[in-house]
Amino acid sequence: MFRAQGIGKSYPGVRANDDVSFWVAPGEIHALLGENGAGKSTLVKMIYGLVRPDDGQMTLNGQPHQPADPRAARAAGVAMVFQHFSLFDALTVAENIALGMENPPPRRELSARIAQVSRDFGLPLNPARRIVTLSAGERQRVEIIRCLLQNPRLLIMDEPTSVLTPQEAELLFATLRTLADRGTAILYISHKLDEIRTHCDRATILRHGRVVDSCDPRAHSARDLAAMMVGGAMRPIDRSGRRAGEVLLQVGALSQPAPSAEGTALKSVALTLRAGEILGIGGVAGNGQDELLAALSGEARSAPGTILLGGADLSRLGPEARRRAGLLAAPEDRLGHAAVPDFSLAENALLTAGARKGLVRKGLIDRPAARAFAESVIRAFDVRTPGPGTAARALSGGNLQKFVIGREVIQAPRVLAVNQPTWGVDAGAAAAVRQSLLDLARSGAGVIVISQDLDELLELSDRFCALNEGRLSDPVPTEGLTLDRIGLMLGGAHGMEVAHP
Amino acid sequence: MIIDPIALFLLLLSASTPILFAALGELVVERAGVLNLGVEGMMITGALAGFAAAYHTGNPWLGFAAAALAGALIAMPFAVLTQFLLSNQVASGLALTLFGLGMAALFGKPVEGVKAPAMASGPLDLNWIVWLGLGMVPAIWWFLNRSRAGLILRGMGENHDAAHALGYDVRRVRIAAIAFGGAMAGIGGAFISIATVLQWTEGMTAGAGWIALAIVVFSNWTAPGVMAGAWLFGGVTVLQLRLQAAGVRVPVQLLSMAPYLATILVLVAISARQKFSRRAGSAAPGSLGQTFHALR
Amino acid sequence: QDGPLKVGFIYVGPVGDGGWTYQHDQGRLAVEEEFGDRVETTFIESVPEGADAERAITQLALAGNQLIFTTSFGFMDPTINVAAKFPDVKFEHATGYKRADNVATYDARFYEGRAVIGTIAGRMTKSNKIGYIGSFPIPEVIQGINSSFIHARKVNPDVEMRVVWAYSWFDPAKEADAAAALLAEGVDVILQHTDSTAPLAKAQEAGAIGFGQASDMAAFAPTPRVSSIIDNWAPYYIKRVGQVLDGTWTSEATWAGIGDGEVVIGDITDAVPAEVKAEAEALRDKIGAGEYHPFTGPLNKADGSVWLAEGEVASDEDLSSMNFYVEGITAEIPQ
Amino acid sequence: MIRLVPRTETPALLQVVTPVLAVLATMLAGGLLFAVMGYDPVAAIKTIFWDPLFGPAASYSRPQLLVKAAPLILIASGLAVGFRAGIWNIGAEGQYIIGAITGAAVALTAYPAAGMWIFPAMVIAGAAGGWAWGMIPALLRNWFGASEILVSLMLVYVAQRIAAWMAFGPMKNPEGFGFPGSRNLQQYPAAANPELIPGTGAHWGVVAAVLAVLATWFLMSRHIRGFHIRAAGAAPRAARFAGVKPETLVAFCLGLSGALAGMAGLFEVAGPAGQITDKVGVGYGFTAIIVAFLGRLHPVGILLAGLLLALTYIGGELAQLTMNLPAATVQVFQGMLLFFLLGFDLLTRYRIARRITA
Ligand SMILES: Nc1ncnc2c1ncn2[C@@H]1O[C@H](COP(=O)(O)OP(=O)(O)OP(=O)(O)O)[C@@H](O)[C@H]1O
Ligand SMILES: Nc1ncnc2c1ncn2[C@@H]1O[C@H](COP(=O)(O)OP(=O)(O)OP(=O)(O)O)[C@@H](O)[C@H]1O
Ligand SMILES: [Mg+2]
Ligand SMILES: [Mg+2]
Repeated sequence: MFRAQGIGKSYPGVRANDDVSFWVAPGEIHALLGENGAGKSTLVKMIYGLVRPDDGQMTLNGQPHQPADPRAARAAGVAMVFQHFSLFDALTVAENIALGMENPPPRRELSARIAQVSRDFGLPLNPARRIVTLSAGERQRVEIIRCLLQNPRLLIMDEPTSVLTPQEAELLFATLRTLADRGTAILYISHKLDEIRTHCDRATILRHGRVVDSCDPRAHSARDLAAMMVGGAMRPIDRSGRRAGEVLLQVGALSQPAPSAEGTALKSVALTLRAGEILGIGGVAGNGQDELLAALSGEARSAPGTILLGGADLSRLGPEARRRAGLLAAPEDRLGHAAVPDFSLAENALLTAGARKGLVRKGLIDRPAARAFAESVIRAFDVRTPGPGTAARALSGGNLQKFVIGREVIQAPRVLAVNQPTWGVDAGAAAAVRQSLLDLARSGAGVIVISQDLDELLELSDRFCALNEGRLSDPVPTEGLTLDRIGLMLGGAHGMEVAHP
Repeated sequence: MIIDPIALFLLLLSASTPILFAALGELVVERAGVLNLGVEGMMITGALAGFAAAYHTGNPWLGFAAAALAGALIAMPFAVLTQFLLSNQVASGLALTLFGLGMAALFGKPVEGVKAPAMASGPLDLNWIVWLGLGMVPAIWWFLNRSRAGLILRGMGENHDAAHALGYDVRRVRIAAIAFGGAMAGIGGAFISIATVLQWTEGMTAGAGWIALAIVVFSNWTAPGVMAGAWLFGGVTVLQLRLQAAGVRVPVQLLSMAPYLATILVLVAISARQKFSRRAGSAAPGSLGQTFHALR
Repeated sequence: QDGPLKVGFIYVGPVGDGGWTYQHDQGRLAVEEEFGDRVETTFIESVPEGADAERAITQLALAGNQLIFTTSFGFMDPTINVAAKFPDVKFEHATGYKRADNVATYDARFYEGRAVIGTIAGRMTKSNKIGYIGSFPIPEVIQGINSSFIHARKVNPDVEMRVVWAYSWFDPAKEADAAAALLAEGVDVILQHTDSTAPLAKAQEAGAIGFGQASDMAAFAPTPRVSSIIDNWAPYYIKRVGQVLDGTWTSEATWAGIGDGEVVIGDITDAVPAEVKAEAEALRDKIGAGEYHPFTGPLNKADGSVWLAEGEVASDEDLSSMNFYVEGITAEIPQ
Repeated sequence: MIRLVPRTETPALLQVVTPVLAVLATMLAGGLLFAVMGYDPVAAIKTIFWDPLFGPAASYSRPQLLVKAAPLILIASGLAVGFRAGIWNIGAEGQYIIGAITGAAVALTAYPAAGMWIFPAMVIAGAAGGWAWGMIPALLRNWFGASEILVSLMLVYVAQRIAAWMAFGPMKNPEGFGFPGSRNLQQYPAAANPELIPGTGAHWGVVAAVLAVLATWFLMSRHIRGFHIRAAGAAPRAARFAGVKPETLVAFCLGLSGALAGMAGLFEVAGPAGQITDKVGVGYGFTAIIVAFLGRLHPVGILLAGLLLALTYIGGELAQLTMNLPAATVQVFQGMLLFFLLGFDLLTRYRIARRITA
């Protein structure tokens, strides 16, 4: 069906793809594996006509495939779901889908076809809703239906499941399987090795832009696959040596109105966190994760008495005062929220470490100290970068994430709250981040991990709560929890019912 | 003393026409994600080119066509700077205003002191261009909200990276939008020279372009909103002059500030409603004013 | 003296404004025409009032200009300041009141011209409503409103005057709106003390009439422009340059009018009936000959108090600080 | 094919070279324009760029450069701080006018008293007036979410009308025979802002401009508040996460730029301009926006950009004077200069690379 031969692509200073050859058969779900920056996205962007290869040839159905732009690729039967959604927030579902089609039918007919395809594949969607009002899962559904409406022969999916509940992911795979059975070839990129092992027929593994291996993922363990990607064995996570101590953080009756039309209201959230403990909070993005983290970090202030750290009321204090008190946080979005993309790492260190590390005195910035602090984070957390003068946006996601987490951990917080600490980060970097959180807890701090990645929560946390539509469930011990049970706590497959009529 | 509201309304229709055109054009530009602060420069260029063409051909319609063309052309340096050379849009727009004002003044010398050919009025004794402007409101609304091209344009303004990822040529659409905005501003300027004053004089747009820019923000980026803003502004201006003319004892000093204060007040009311109801947020295009650069 | 006499001009607007500055530049050109090689003129246009003016005037002085005309009221203090630094250079400031040994002032009695067009307006109006677009409420403009009203009333006792302030000397769109507002009020003659042709264009649309202001605005003849009041600086400029050339220049305050050719009534078109035209021209000639002063008593102020007794003529001091309407105008001057 | 590659760091040399290139390009294109219009291009360029600095009357025009540049630099320094934070105060012209009025009000009230306190009080009043005028858009934005761009712009027109009102009414010089305009403050020693050292052009406004450049440089590069401002402009959410309250920043930036603009207005009205008239606003507030961008929102850049723009103004006047070049030519020329500076700016942000293979 599709074949790539000797594909090469260079960016300044990086050989993103080098002599990549592989093929995908009709009806096959084919995985592309590799670390962050291995060249997966670059490769599929070339197939989709967004990036032009420097060398090599591609063929699709035996025809040479050299799309000048994505529209040419779509005309040739290629469809793609992007790693970062390519949706237009202010537009409706139908408008978004129309934008992804060459000759969309008139609106009414389009709506009818959307309705039909969603029925066929069990992916309910209301065509009139605006994207901003949709959950991440629903958004992805929009992308998928946009592809399906074109009857693609090759469907590319770049990290589609990182935002889905397990049930939603299952649903997605069911859809993909249906498509594959009808003869569509599927190229699938993910960092979740387990789902690749269960659902993919074949895998091509990339390292530093080159194909290093090709295998049947079912025949290998996740650890083997990871080793192939990294080119070496992975160190197992060390959970030992932790003991729950006195209560550090108490959150009670925390209710917050939704910060915007797209936000979620928090409804009487309550939790306690002990020293040395890791509390996992699971849930699908858009159920109040960002709002909860904002309430903890001090970006949003809450009613008096709702947030106590070691008995002191922090509810009305801003982020700086909370940091001084020892409550630190790392939000989900590393570029633009946890870090300023255009600032150097040294400057980004100043963003949160000014007071605790004495980088700012009487309002004056101590630049050498900030640089030194950034350097210490880079060293301690193995951040791969030329130095503290590098702009944050020039780092890969995984490395920036290590920097962001490291920046907080090195400040020796009493409590650290993190949101999605390993989102879109490859196995190696993710392991490093998780280990650092465990180490922090071992040293006597309390840690709150908010994540959609249930494996991660199971691996890290002592107790688990689910956040669903702004409500936090009672905690249950992680020991002995199953994915199914958690899925139900999270409200099942969101939107199995018709998405908001 | 009673002021006939219908007569007042007809007055405001004419009075608001130049800013209506310019603001509708800028609306399309901003919906495509580009902030062009050069409206004043494009208006004055249109005022001159339109006047000169109308004078030399004796045909006001050709004048308006020339104004549209000239407005679009003078916007091209801005388009090149912002779309190819990735320059800051605010500064480029200001440069365009300077450049346009200067060019018009330079090249306007030969047509100083002559008079534009007469133009036949349309229904209700209003200039046909006034009607054209009114017709542009639903047309642009339809284009933006109902047409495929308008959808692409809005998508681009909302999220240029996504539009690019879907294979749309962000630059080309934006350049077309900038040209359209220039053409509309040109027509608005030409309305002043060809239909209102019947002569060319330097600086004759006297700041209308800035008001047009303000009205786009005021409209919350909708065509009917632009019309409402232009009417409000034109209406208050006309009303205060009309009250003076009627001999009503009014604090003239304060009233001359009225159009600006009224614009602020209404804007505050609209913003407050958006802020406190949490329903409809600002409709500012997501990529407005940001530089787009795609690597291939 | 060797070489030509250098004469400089500072303009507040662009030469292409078709109004105030345009007319001053016409005066400059007349000087060149008159004296040919004996003079060399330069100008700087669009000079903002204030600090920039002082610099521009200084630059002219430094460049060797022996006589400098500063042609806007707002150039008054800068002119005085620069003049103090260049005692050998002669300065002429338009419309101001501060003089020095080397600073003369000059102005035109525009109200004389307005008496004439007021007469035409009073005769021509059918609705008995005359509109007046004022720029700013300053003595010069108020003189014009009063003068034209007095003479319109004289020939038509039923006449009413409607005043609209545009708060701008030049804003075509605003002036058009002001004219439209007046027309909607039933006015059929529009007088203006703002510089654009927009009011004439509006008058034309509505079948009303108006008058050229500052320049002749002949493009709008024969109607709506039935006549005009023209600022003609040429005679004065020629006279003063001549005086510098022959060494007889002295600092003085000149306030000339129709008689000196400084205020000119533009051609009265055939849209005006012959007898009205004759009446207007007679008034013009009487004023020009000094036989009649437009502000001659009995005249009351708008509040009913007596301003000028029977036969009394307004003093120049009174006129140059005029801040009231005469009886019959029912509006109030904004303060 | 060429393509643009974003730079992660800009070589210092380029920061200096690109403006020079832009000026050269403007000279070329401008020269072409002059030639087309029938003027000697070399003489015109020399008159605009060289003569104000080194020409026959340079001893006069050089200090004037400072006089012209000072208000631009003073206003632009404040604006740039806000622009860095993404707060678009485009109404500095209005704040300038109000500052001139409130500052002059102190003097006119005190007249004819003498006293050392008068001038400092005027400066404070001018700054306070501009600050207050800037706080209107700030508060409307903070309370109601109203766009500060639109509100500040509309307030310019309101301020202009207030100035006209003052000049024709309450502030009219009682000894002015009914003519508009206030007393001339230059002639009221206690309130005047004279040349400090004769022949330099330097008045208190120049001193304030230099101080403003130093202070904003210090603020933006050494102080945490400046760091927060930059963060808020580059990534608003990250700034909030760092502990910045957007409302505080809006008030700070609009207040600061308003106060500096108001001060500029006061220095101008007490010094070079002398009096309140209906035309106190001569466009410095708008030109300062250009200066801020030309200076790349950096204090030192603003200093140079302000001087460069002042040079083109004064050179333009000279060119009118000596070559009869119309005033509009200078405007076109400034427009071109800005176009070229912006265009060449590309080189500092992107590297131009050839496509590696076809
Ligand atoms: N537009 C670009 N400009 C310069 N370099 C780029 C660009 N896009 C990608 N690269 C480089 O190409 C390499 C491959 O990037 P790519 O995005 O394909 O990785 P990936 O395998 O998709 O990583 P991830 O798992 O994080 O999505 C990276 O090292 C990156 O630095
Ligand atoms: N537009 C770009 N210009 C320069 N470099 C880029 C660009 N886009 C990506 N890169 C480079 O690509 C590398 C990886 O980018 P990418 O966005 O794929 O990160 P990532 O590791 O995949 O993180 P994430 O999964 O969160 O996207 C980075 O090192 C970055 O330098
Ligand atoms: Mg990728
Ligand atoms: Mg990634």
